[in-house]
Amino acid sequence: MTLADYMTVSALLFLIGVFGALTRRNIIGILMSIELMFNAANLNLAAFDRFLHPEGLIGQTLAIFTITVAAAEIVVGLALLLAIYRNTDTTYVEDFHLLKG
Amino acid sequence: MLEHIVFYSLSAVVLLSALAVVTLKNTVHSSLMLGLSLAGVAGLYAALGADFLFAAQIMVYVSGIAVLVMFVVMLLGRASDLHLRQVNEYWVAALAVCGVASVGLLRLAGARSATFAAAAAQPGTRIIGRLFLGEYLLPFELISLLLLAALLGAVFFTHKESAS
Amino acid sequence: MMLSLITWAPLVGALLVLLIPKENVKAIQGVGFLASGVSLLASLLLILSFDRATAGFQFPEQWSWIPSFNVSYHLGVDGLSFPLVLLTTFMSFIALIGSMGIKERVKEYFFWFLVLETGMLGVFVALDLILFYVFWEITLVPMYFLIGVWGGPKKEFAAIKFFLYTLSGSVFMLLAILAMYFHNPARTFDMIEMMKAGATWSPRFQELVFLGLYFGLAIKIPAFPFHTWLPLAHVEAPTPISVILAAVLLKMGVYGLLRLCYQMLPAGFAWFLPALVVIAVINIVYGALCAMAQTDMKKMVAYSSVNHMGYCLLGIAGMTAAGFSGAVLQMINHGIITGALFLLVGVIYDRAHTRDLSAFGGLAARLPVYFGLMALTCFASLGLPGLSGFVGEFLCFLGAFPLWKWQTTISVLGIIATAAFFLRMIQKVFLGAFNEKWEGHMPDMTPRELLSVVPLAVLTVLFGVYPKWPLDLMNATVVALLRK
Amino acid sequence: MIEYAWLIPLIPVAASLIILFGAKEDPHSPLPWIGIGAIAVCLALSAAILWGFVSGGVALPYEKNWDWFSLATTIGGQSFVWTVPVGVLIDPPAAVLLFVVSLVSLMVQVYSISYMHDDTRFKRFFAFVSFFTAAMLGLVVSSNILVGFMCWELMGLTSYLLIGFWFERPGPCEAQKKAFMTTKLGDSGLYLALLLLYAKTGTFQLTQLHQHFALGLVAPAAATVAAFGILLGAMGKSAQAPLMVWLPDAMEGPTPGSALIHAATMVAAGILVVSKLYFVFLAAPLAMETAAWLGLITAFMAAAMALVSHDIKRVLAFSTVSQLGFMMCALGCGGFTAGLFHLTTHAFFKALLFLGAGSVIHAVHTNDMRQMGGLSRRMLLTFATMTVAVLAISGIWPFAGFYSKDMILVAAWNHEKAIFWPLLFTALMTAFYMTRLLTLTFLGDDRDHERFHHAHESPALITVPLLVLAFFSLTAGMAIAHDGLAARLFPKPALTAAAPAVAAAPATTATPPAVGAAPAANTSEVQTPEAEQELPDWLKFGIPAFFVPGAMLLAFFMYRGPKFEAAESIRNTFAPITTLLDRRWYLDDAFLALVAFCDQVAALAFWIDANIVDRVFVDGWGLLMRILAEISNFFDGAFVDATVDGVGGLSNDLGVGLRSLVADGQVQEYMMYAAIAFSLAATLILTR
Repeated sequence: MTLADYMTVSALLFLIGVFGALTRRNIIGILMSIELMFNAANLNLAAFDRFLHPEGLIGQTLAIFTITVAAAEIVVGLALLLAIYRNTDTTYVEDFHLLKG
Repeated sequence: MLEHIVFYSLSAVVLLSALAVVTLKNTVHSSLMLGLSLAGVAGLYAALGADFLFAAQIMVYVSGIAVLVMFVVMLLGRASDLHLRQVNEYWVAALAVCGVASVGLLRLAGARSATFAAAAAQPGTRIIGRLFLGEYLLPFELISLLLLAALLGAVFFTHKESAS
Repeated sequence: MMLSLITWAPLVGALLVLLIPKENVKAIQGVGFLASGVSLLASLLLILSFDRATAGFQFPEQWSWIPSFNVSYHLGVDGLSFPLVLLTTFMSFIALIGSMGIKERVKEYFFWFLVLETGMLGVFVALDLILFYVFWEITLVPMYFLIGVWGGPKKEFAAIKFFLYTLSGSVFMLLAILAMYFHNPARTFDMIEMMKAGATWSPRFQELVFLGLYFGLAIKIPAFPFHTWLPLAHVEAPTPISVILAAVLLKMGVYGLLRLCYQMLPAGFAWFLPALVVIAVINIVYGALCAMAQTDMKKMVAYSSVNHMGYCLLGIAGMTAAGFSGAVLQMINHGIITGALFLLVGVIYDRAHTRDLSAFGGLAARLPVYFGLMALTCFASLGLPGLSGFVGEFLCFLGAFPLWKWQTTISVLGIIATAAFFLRMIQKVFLGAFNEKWEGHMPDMTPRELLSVVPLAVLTVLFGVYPKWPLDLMNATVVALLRK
Repeated sequence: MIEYAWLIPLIPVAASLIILFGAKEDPHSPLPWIGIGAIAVCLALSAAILWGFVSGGVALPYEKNWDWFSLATTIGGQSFVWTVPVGVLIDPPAAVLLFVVSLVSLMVQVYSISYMHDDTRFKRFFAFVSFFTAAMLGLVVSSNILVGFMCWELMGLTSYLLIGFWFERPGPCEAQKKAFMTTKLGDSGLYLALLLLYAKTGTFQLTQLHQHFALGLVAPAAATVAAFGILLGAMGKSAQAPLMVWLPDAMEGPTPGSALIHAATMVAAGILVVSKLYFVFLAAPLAMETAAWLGLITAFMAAAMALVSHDIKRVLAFSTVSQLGFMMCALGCGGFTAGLFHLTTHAFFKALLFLGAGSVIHAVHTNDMRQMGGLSRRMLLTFATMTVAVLAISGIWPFAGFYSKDMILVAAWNHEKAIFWPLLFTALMTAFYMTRLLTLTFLGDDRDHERFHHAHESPALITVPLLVLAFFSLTAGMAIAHDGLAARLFPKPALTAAAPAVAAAPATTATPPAVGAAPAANTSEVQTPEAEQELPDWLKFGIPAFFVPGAMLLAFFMYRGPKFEAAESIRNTFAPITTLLDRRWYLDDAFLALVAFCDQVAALAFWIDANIVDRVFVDGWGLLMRILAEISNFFDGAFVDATVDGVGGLSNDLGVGLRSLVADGQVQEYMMYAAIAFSLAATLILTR
């Protein structure tokens, strides 16, 4: 296997994530899509580690950090979602326009 | 050969389930598919020989995050969701955006088609452990702080509302 | 570092304002005054170290910004820009005092106001064309919101008109700047380099670039026929913003004319001179005539700005040292006087909620302090000797006369028309019998209002009898400008 | 004493500011005495200077300059920094005028304490008067025409304030605006003359200007234009035809203020400036000739109007215009000495006349002479002093006016007989209408018994100034005409006298050419009167002995009353002429028509602005933008579905567009923009 194969998978996974984040109406869907993007990035990191700099395992270490941050992110995101849902009774993103001027 | 079979099947699992995540109408199914996709990524880690990463992925993502998401989906989901569109009207544009971006990304990937693994994979848990407690001690502590903050944040957001 | 401090202090203040909860109006105002005050104090301190005998740029600061395009963060002031920097910091502070009357959405107001101040100061201190252009554009956005949100009944239309019109002008300016960049073999945006290189360019190229720049600048000045956005914007803008608009924003145009057009494109400038003097005369006479026809006080003052900017143009068109110093002095004086006029019109508008000339009458006996200040500023604006308006105006005429005898002679008619509409305004509003409709609604000026107007009035008298102080700042530079 | 001369204009300014900001309005406040004290100090200083010169202890002209401000300037292609001086230049005429102005102002202020006592703006009146005086004194002593012009305009301002002193009434409001605008119209001429003189000489200093002219450095054409500009300024300030419309209306102000305007300050300024810049006129014979004829026409027109007016102050106002015409005519005829001499004597008796008229008005509360009559029995002192003034202005020996008017007539005789005869006729008209005024007011029967019985002599604060002024009206002429003093006090400048001073001056590089000459260079030399012809004996003795008394007697008998058949029949016989004079030669109507015309022009200009300029340059631009917006909207619709809703006007378009860009609130839209940017950036960068 070459690095190109892993990068291709990663790129496709990432784009699927982007597509989902842009199109899912449900906030949970968006959050899930974001997780997909995170995973794409992690996959890249692991692949680079293996193919380019296998000696220090820095890439894997960084991926671990990323996983942790992603975990933190989804926890807070879901908590926020719960809070919003209690207030507005919806999880559909078009119904939120708190930023509207 | 075996390597190829493993890789392509895992990739297929990852990508197809990811597609399912973003296209399925039923959010419960989506979340299940998310778990599958994340597990597939874990498999790819294993194929790359990243043993610790594989373990972390299974523990954090597959058994942690995917399950958490599923909980929330079931907590907030309603029967009416099944009849609503889950994809908004931007999908054409989004597809276009992804298409444009894919040109660049795939080209970038294609440039590496001759890069092979330099050596056989080796177990890395020990090395990663040393890194965490040595060179990367400060980030490691910081990340634990971040987790604590996230924990508190989650409690705060959910608790405040339930109190009122 | 002082120039950076002067320029960025308001922006820091703006960011701090964002951090304050919007209910805490006192703190927001405090931060606003502090930021603007730091800028003012720093600029006043700079007077002490400003070398009046040097013609070049002083207090330079230069760092690389975008090295690939040779764009640098280059600041500096000379006798041309330093008085305008002082004017900006001073008038901004005065306008902030005037802004104490703003009651709604204070936080956003102060934020935009402070951003605006940074933009204006940046225009005067920038010595790099891209930096200059960035600051030039920065002023647009806050102005759009300040007029569009806190303005009068037709505020949205006025804001859009102002924004689009000035923006369209600056697009041409950008094109001209880029043309200069690509025409300069050194590939630099540095203004000092550009001044050296500009003189060597072919006249045809200079003329084209001049037109591009002029289009952007003329809208800002505002020179006939691009002036019609001004009355509308002035009428709809809240009082302190009118003050800033008249006192500083218009000056950016004239400053640009001297700094960019004259210094970088001497041949293009000389080519345009005959047209410029005609535009100046039209501005003077036609602006005064239009002002005569107004019934709205603010609109009248706005047209008088068109008239006064005509004096600046005339002075510049004279191509003499006296004319140039007259133009700069007239900018300063017009800023001070017209700022005071707008503040004073705002005072009466706050009480009566109308600015119609014929709605009043006989206020002189009831509001003696207000009348005194208004009369002083009106007479200063119509060019009464002994008050500052005269000195700048006279120098402009003095400078233009040797080259443009007939045009100057016609312009003198504008002075008479100016006197006519100011006197009519005084008569209709202040003299005659008191309009009983306002019985009890017309208290004399409050301390806050006095605080904002009296410093301007004092400066008006001071510069009128002793113009040495502002003139000394610019003399060396002006002489050097013409020696080139 | 003369080294303190620079204080003379500054003392009243200080007094004025102290009065204005010193205290609240209060008729019993001692503040007015500050003004009086200040002007008394000025009077003492001026008297010392004048006496010093007359007795030979002080050499005039005296000049002293200080640096005022530095100005970057370009002369002949060279740019440099030039320091503009400010200073005093006291030549003999200035010394005399300082004395006259301070004296008249002092008398007016003393008089006002009583006269203005009941006014609600008592304090402000004194502040204005002090400032007014200061401005005039500044013009008199200034060594620099730029400073002179500033004082000149400030005088315009204070006259505006004084005329409109009672601004609650419509009359004063209109009058003050008229005065300011008319004089401003004239000022524009002076303004241009200043610009021209500076462009030609590079200086504002009177002495240096004089040198330039003396050396013939200024082309005659430029001199002529400059002279006409100065003349225009003088026409406005000194109320020469046709800009005299403002002066008769100016009596809407308080009477002491009118006295000041008419006698010592405002109107004298025009004559003064012509005399200060007389060397310009000497280089421009055409302007001289114009001034002479202009003065004659003014004198005649004003005198004619005075013949028919019934308003006591208005008659005096017309007489002022007429006398100013005499002075202008004298200056134009080359009678420099005569013109300034008359300016001096006129200041005394005209101030006296106005103050006396004020005393009368104070007593009978009307301006209409038809309601007066016989007041000599009630107000003997006022009558006596007024009589002195009338005799003086009519030119009866040995009163002041005799000497000065005689000198003017001689000047006219020597210059041009065609000017002399109408001027003589006008002088007789003067005697006639002044006697008419005196007769109608003080002599004959009391026509309005009610007013007559309430009339009484004014208090001492009013009569003492009258007496002082009467004294000077009686003696000033004699004193000045005595022993050739007039020629010493008012020496005619020449275009050759100062030439050697310039030749000796070192030409420094840092100053304009020929600037930097010795500051005390003579502007003029004491000259013996040129070999001028005297009037023929029959005129020389006939005028004062027969013609003038004849005109006066005629007036006395026509208006002695109780019936005025003769006067009425003349009025009716020449009805069209009477109407013409009553309507003041239709000059006011012409003025109003001019104002209306300007308003029309202004309205037209604004119409053009709103309907043509705005349409073409703003809306046209907007249309272009809108077309562009439509095009971009088309593309927007194809790719991004919901940005611009291309319906409605331009502003709508852009407003909606902007809002949906910046403030829609839809998080996925923001993400979309980010993603577009990302994808484009990624593709562009990665595929390069």
